[in-house]
Amino acid sequence: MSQPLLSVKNLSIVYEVPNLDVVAVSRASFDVPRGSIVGLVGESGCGKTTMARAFTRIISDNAKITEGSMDFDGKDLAKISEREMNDLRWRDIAFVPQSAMNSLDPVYRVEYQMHEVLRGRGGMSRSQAKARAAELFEMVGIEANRLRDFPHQFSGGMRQRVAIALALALNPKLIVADEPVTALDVIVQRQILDQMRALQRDLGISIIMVTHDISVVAYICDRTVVMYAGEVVEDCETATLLSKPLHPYTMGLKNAFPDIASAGTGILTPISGAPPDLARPPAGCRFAARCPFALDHCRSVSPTLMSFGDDHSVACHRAHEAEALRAQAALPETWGEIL
Amino acid sequence: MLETTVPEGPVIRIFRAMKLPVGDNFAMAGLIIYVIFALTAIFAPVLAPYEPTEILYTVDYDLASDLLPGQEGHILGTTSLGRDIFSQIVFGARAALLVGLTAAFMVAFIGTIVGLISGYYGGWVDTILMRLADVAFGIPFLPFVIVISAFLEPSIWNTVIAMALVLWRDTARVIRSQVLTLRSRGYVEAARVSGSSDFKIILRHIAPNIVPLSLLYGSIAIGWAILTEASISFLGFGDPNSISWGFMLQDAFASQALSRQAYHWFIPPGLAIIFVVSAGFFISRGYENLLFPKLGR
Amino acid sequence: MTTPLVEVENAQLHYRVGSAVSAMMGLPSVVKAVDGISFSLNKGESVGLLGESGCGKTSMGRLLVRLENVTGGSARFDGAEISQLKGRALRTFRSRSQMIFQNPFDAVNPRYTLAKTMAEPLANAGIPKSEWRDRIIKALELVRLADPEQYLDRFPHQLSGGQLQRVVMARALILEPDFVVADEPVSMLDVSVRAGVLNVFREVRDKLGLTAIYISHDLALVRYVCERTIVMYLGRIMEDGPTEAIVREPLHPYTQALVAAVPTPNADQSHEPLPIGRGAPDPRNPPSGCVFRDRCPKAFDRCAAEVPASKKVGTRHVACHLFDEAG
Amino acid sequence: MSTLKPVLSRTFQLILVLWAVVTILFLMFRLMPGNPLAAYIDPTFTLEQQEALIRQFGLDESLLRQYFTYLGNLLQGELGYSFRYRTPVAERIWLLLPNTLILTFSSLIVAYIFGILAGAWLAWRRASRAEAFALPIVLATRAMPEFWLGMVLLAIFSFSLGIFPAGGTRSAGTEYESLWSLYTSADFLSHLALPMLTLAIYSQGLPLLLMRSNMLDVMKEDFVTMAKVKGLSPYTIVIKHGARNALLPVMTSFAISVGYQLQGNVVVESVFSWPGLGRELVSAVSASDYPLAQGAFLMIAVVVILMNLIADLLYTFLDPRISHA
Repeated sequence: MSQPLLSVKNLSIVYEVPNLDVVAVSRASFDVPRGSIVGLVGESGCGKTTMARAFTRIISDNAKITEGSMDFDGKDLAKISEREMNDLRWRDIAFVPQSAMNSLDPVYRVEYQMHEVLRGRGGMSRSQAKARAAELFEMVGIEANRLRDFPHQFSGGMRQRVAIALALALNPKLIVADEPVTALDVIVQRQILDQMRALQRDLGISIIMVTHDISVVAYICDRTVVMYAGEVVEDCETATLLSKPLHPYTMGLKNAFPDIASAGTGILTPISGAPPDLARPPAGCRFAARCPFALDHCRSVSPTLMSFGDDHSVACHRAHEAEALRAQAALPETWGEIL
Repeated sequence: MLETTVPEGPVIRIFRAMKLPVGDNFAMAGLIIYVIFALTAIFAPVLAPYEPTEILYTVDYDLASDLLPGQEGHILGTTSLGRDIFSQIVFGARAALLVGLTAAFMVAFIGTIVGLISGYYGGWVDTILMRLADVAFGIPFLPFVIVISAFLEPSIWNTVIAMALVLWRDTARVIRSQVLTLRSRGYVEAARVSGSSDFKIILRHIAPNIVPLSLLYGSIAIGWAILTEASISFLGFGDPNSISWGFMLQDAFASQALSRQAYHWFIPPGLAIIFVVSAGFFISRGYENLLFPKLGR
Repeated sequence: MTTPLVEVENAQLHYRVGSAVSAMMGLPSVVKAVDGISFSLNKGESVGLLGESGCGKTSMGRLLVRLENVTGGSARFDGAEISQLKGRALRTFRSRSQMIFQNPFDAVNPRYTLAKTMAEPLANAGIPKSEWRDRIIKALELVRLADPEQYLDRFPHQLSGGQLQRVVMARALILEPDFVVADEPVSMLDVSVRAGVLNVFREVRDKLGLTAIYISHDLALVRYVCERTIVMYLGRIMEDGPTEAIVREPLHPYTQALVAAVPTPNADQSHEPLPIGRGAPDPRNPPSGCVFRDRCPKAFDRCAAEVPASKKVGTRHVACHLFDEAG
Repeated sequence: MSTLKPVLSRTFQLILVLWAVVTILFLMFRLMPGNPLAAYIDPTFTLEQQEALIRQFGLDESLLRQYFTYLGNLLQGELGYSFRYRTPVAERIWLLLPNTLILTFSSLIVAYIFGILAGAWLAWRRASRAEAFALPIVLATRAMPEFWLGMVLLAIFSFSLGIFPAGGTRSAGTEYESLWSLYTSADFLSHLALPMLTLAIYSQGLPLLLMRSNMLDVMKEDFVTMAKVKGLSPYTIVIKHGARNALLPVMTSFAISVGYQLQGNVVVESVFSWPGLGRELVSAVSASDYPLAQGAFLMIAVVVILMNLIADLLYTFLDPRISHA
């Protein structure tokens, strides 16, 4: 098997708030294989966005990478100099933000912002940049004459396409997309996902797709990394994750999600409780307080992410019983009050 | 939200309840200056060694004119007519306090009411009030105050009213836009849906969010009013019966204090004005930090 | 049959945008948020208002709780025109018709304790103060907040989104209304707590026999909550009928695209291109005739010329020229 | 035609405001207590002479008639005759307006160039010692009475050091063939220096504080973060994105400042005996020369209103979000 494009090992990121440290990402590990789309899924505050930002090393002033490595094509993104990092930015690692509206400078035409990257970072001549910008717009399905427009003149979906075109500008190896379709309506969302999938296949790039929506992951991602309270709890191929999840949190998420393809509406089951305060994380497994299968052991000893079966990692003390737990998890009464 | 818990006295607690910007260095400096200023104004007769308009004589029965600071026990010296400059400064605080507070109150009051009504009710009421504000923005402020002060009897009150007639516009516009955002907040709409009357909604949900903003504009208006009164007095349209810092400067200017190098005469009133007006600015900055913390100004 | 509780007939909500001068110059200056909508709701019925952002679903909901007034047509509650209610009748209406808001953190005053928030409708309805505490606790129990007493003196920021949304729901239900408009009540919540709020909504609706409108952009959620769905696009109704039928066999080309686009949490889902053109609806400048025609793969001449009328097709109503012959 | 629309609707508004201000002005001067001619009617005048004077100024007609006469005259650019100079008011005002405009614009241009640069620099040096030192000083300059600053500068640079002249626009006895040769002469510029400096020091605070706070806001925008993620150079990030966006509101504030400055000029012109509109207004009011005071007031108001309009339009045109809607 070939080397993964990005290999994250034991990555921790800490926000330093006066008197207190909030560990937003805690010893996270996962790989991004070449030419694949990896979903990074979890609820708000689980650390997925912080981690995604860390791959560009543009994180907030009070955040620090405290340990671990991010091996990208032979270079550790956590260790290389700022100069080396800046060389990689956009040329090798590009970013698609959630809101393209706020991420494009409102006072410049899109063409200018395209050229800024193509010429400023790609070293192209004016005419080369012009041709490339038109080509990029064509790739994402926008007419080239709209390059002369200002960002606010595009609709939400179109702006997101512009952001994707910008990300593709310098032929990066990796695109980190932070909730790129969350703000869009389902129809546009689907069209953009289709486009991303097609481009990723044609160009052979890798994409990290940060999202809270398992159905987006199910639709587009080859692999999925599930995060909970700053930790990676499960990592495997998406199909496996959806059919044979090993972690109770993943099982619960699926139960809570309405599925329009199912025969009836059935009953949706919530996961009771709320994620822990990351400034004071509990001892043991962070999901234990909400987990119907938690044992005493789970509340005192923190499970580590372990390989389980082929290419499937999970951080759960009861992963070996997963099959039995899955059967129980399918029953709403397992999760206690459903109201 | 993490707040360090420092034991607080009752005064600090009251300040916090009023959303006064305690804890901000700028604002605290401003508040302290205001306290000194208010005490000076209140206790002026006690603090001032002489009557401000009294013509003084030296021990040798000469006119005590143009004395330098320290001479004959005059802290800041005397004017060319033999009046004690320090006493005038102390009494000037009274005029400034009076003008500043009344004008600021009127400006904040009118502006807040207009802004509230305009923003909450919208429609033609809003259109009329905002066109009025446009007109107020088209009136040159200082010339207007000059003309009013000169034509009506020159008095502090006429100056204050003239200022309030124009300056409400800024407050009204800001309050209006704030009310517009508040009006579309979910909890205000929830109150409407649950049947609360407009009066109740304004009183309970909107006004509490507006008051700090009114105070902010009030504290800016204090400075404006004091500066304007100084200009009016300097130009000779001021209240002849009150000693204000602007009047002192006019007196100095007209008495050739500049060519006679009488710095001790015209520097102190100017510093007094700067001191008090910038205190208002300091407080308003503190307020801004408190009201709009994200901006990090 | 009894008269419906809510009747909407050709309702319009047009906003004026831009100045009088731009209107004089013939520039588009009116947004038709709701443009000729008709439907009625029987007592105890719940219907989902489904559509993309800007389709007018929220405006429609706001008309029914009188946060807006119709600019044309009519919207009636229990036989009375909502925009004409005054005095006593209005006060009664306010206690019978309620709204659950989208963002729970915005829907309660951050300066108020939850008890104070909950007391507001009670005070407006003239309920004696001595009963407040009991009624508040009863309402909080209704939405299944465990141990409700502990919440009374708390402030909104001390609660999680899911808890707070239950409080918002409890406030809407405290006067035991007949009719509730829920505006995307779970869209701001995390997936793991959504189900709980939805289940509570279903439970109280059945328990109190509520007539309800559930506004959402998510067909899967609407399906979970409502048996009937109204699909809106640019201020008009495209399709109206039983949810299950719409999910299984959408008739209107727009509904077909919408149903095909809904993502599911399954690995084996269709990756077929959607049967819809690219582009976005522009509420300021909708196309002539059928508002959907510029994105419709099946549009033909008549679609540009005529606004399609609503036609009954089996259990459903569809506004599309493809069904002209059928009726 | 999207560019024509805001111009038309704003111009319409401007005309309304102008009409309202003109009306207020009329009422202000007509409804004031006392006979407007009191100062000019000598006790030795006979009754006929007094009445002739009253008729000459149209004061015997009804208020409404006077109002329409006044409006009609204004439309023809007719501002009446000065009581004092017995010359047309318009003539006097056109003579003084250039002096006021030169003073206003020169001081504001200096203030804005300094304020924008210093503001951007202070934003760059956020939370530094330089900031802690500079901010209170800037706030204090905003708290200064302009005329007092003028007095201090006058005392130091004119009376103590003798570097600059004490007032007026030219030295006694100097004559110039044209206004142009006057305005470009070294003598005029040395007269201009102190009042200009006074107003510039007072005015720089606004652009400085505005630029600084805008820069701080813009630097937190997503597109600036994205510029970093794109690996763009610090120059591109700070200048092309940060400063360019921060500059927008500062530019529109320039027009508004012209209006404000014109009002402030009233006092500073008096300190430096600068023969401009403001000083004329003060002396006309003191001498009860109503037509002249009214004319000067009106001229200042027209510039203020015009500048408010220009500020609006600048905002509309400079911000592509509005100009390319």
